[in-house]
Amino acid sequence: MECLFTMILAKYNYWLSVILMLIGLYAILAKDNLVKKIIGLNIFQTAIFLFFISLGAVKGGTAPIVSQEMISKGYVYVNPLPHVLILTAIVVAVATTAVALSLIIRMNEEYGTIEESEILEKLKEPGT
Amino acid sequence: MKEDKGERSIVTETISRVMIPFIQLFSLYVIIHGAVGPGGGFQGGVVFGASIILYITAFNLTDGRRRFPESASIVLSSSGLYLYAGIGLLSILFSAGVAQYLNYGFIPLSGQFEQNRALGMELVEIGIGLTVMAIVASIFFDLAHKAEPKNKKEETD
Amino acid sequence: MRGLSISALILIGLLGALFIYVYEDLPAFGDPNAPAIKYTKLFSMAAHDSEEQLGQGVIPQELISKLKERGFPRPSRVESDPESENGWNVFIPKNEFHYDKEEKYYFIQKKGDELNVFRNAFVIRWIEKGLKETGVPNMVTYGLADYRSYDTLGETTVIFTAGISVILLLRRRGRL
Amino acid sequence: MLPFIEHFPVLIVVISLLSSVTILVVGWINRKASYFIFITTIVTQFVASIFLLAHVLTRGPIRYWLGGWKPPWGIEYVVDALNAYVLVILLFLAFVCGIYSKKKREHELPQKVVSFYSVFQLLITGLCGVTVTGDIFNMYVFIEIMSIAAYALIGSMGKIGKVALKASFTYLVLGSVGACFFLIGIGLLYSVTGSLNMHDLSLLLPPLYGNRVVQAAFAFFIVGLSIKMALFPLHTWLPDAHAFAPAEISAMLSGIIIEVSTYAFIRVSFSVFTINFLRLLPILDILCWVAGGAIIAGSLMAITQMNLKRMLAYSSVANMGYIMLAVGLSISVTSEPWNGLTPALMHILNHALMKGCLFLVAGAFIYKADLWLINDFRGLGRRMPYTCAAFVVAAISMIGIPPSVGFVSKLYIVLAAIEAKKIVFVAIILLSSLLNLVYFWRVIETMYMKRAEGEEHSTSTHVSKDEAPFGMLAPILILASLCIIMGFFWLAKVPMPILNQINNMFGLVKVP
Repeated sequence: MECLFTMILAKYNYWLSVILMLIGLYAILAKDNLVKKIIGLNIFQTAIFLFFISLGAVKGGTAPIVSQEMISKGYVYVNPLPHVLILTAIVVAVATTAVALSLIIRMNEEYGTIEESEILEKLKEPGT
Repeated sequence: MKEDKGERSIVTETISRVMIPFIQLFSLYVIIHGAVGPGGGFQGGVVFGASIILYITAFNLTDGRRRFPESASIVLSSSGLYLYAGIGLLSILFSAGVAQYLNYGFIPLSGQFEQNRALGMELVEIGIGLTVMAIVASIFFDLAHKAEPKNKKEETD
Repeated sequence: MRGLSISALILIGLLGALFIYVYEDLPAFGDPNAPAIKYTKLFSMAAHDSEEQLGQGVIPQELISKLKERGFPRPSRVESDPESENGWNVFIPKNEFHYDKEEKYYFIQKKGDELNVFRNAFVIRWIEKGLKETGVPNMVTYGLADYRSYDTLGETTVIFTAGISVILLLRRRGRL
Repeated sequence: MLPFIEHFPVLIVVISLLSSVTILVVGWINRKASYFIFITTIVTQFVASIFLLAHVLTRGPIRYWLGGWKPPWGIEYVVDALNAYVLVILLFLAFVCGIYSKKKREHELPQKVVSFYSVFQLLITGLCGVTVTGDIFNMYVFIEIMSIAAYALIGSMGKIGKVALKASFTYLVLGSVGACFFLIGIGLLYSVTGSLNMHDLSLLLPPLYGNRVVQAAFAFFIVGLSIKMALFPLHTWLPDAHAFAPAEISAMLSGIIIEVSTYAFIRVSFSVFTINFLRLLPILDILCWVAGGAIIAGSLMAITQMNLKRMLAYSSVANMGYIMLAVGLSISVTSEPWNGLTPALMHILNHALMKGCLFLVAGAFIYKADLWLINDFRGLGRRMPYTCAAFVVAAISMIGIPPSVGFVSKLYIVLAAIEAKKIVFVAIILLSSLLNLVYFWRVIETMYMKRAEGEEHSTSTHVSKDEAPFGMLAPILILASLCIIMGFFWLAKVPMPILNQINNMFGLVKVP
């Protein structure tokens, strides 16, 4: 049992991001409110970002800014590549959220609601 | 928008008036300082955009539009992208097709190759900052502008 | 609605099962020897002759042929790694513009009777030579704006696309 | 040092990007200029892509190191026969849709021309970027550019925007989840190899094929891209999105966007995970069965639709099934000329031509008379003779009557299935052709055999012609005639050197 516990603890970062990912995915699929869906999508994306960042972690690592002082003290740098990738991915997430919110605003104008079930009902009524 | 002008809060207006120049200065610092410390074009641009958003929330949309008109957002966002993509093209032009796209070292900004790279990166960061700042503000203007009348209609309903 | 949440739960269960399946082979958190930060193992070969050759700074023929078979670039020079015992850095010639030198590419380590051949992760060069090559001390900045600057151009385009998309969707007035 | 043509891959993307910015700035001053900038750029790109294809075929692939950094340290652009082929198809269809869109935009959305063309140009930027890149994270970034532009364009319609908004939102959520899966796949691969370059990954991966992380990464790539390309169980976003988008965007969506996702799938599974990995696990066999399901389900759903564009959208689901079936059969078929990826790539081009033509025709009906439902098409064959003739040509091509393009690709897929000893799929394709006949015949019958309501009893044979304007008719006729002409080209095996080169590249030829 103890063995299992330490085994899980060795990669706790991974479990945290997986749990967040699943929460986000559940919100995307099961929530009725469109804004909540987008919040779920954001949680999902953030979980992936955390996963990437934790890939780049090094035990005892310091911030990836070159300085002679740090090297002379014997520090190692964390991996800068995931940070670079995630800066890009964050922008993508922001852009997706912006477009999604503007679509929701348009839908609120057209249908008068942002609940998905009500929108589907309204779609069934007139001949589309 | 006219109703908004009636309910002005002196406290928020004054504080935001005081704060906004510092926020903008800080954002410029973040962009320029990106080379040697934490920071960079995107972060600085978002901070600058946030200062515009603060202005709109403290005052109102029409005042914000007056300070940051539509033409400004278009010119700034496009000039940022022109700067970035143009620097890439310049490296091809200055090296007469020898260097690849975005190879800043070949743009004669200073004497040294490495120095050119550093300066090219600085320009690119400024380009990112311009685009992000203008687009963040523009997105906020559009989202806020459409949301407001609808809320009023719902309230009257 | 209930059917939807049940199917969502099933899907999430499947995904969770996939993650549990993956768990075992994932590198541990903060491991300084993880493939992402240090090196990836390519193959291992018998130590007996090759070790002497490596000690003398000669590249063993077996190494060259095995690397060629896998499609990797040909090594040019070998020297013993100052930081670890029984470790050798193998260099390849580098033919980028302006940086016309050689590049640390493979790493060989003796373990028992075998020599393990690794390929260095590409971040190693970023960390070691970034300041010299780009003149900027912040690794994330030079990674973002120089080594992978094209991704950043894409990123700027993404946010620009979002801005114009919001204008297209929401703006009723104006000239755009 | 570098021949100038080696700059073309990046210039195609960057010119497109700069042009979309320019459209915005110039359109701010003069709205009409935006269209001309748009069409000029596309023509330039198209010409450049043809030069690129010729160069790649004669001189071999181009490897271009962006920023001067050699991979794996920097980003690399790789253009080989596969990229160049897809690039030419996509820019051609974009050009045709661009010509078509002029009249349509002026009619439907006059006040938003500038931002529409700007986003359209960004969509093309994204598509080109996905196509030419050789770096897996760069591919993700450009997939997102293309998707965000597509979400906005689907939702951009003014009048019928109601359904399109919902469809666009569904597409956005599912597409983002798909892209996120792609990102997880990249993360998992990066965690075990420490590399992002496709060529480099393909060299590093072989000893890790047994690694669970690599297998899971492949699963994430497959699922993520399947959502993007609307493979059967994950197609739910497609019908509404394709049906209620503006006509030229529907044509782009059906003809190109899902095809580029398919290209990404082929690139990831054959270039990053080589065929040695695909032979290890029964992935492609499963894919064949999924694709078979897609063909049947798509065709059956298409029969039940009353709305022409929805019917065509479901037909797209079935056609993605054809392409994926051909991809699934590719590793077990070696005898020429239907070996390897040939049928799949052939159908990518053919589907772009046929479905592009059909969607443009549907758009012309909507433009002229606001006709959406098939039952309203009575007497249309006389009112719009050329448009309806083009529809018939594309429809018989979809059904697969010789010598149209649809016939050739179906024939090749059937021959490949026979060689792979999977006779079930032959039956599925024949059944699906029959179903195609049913639902297209319904439309053709309504157009030609039934008279319009007003003239049911009138005896006069004279019907006033009300043809679509020339700017819309010309693209439709070009695509329709290409549906036949390309059929002859395929039968004469003119484009075969391109496809053979692709098969050689992936090792999909008979080992002597």
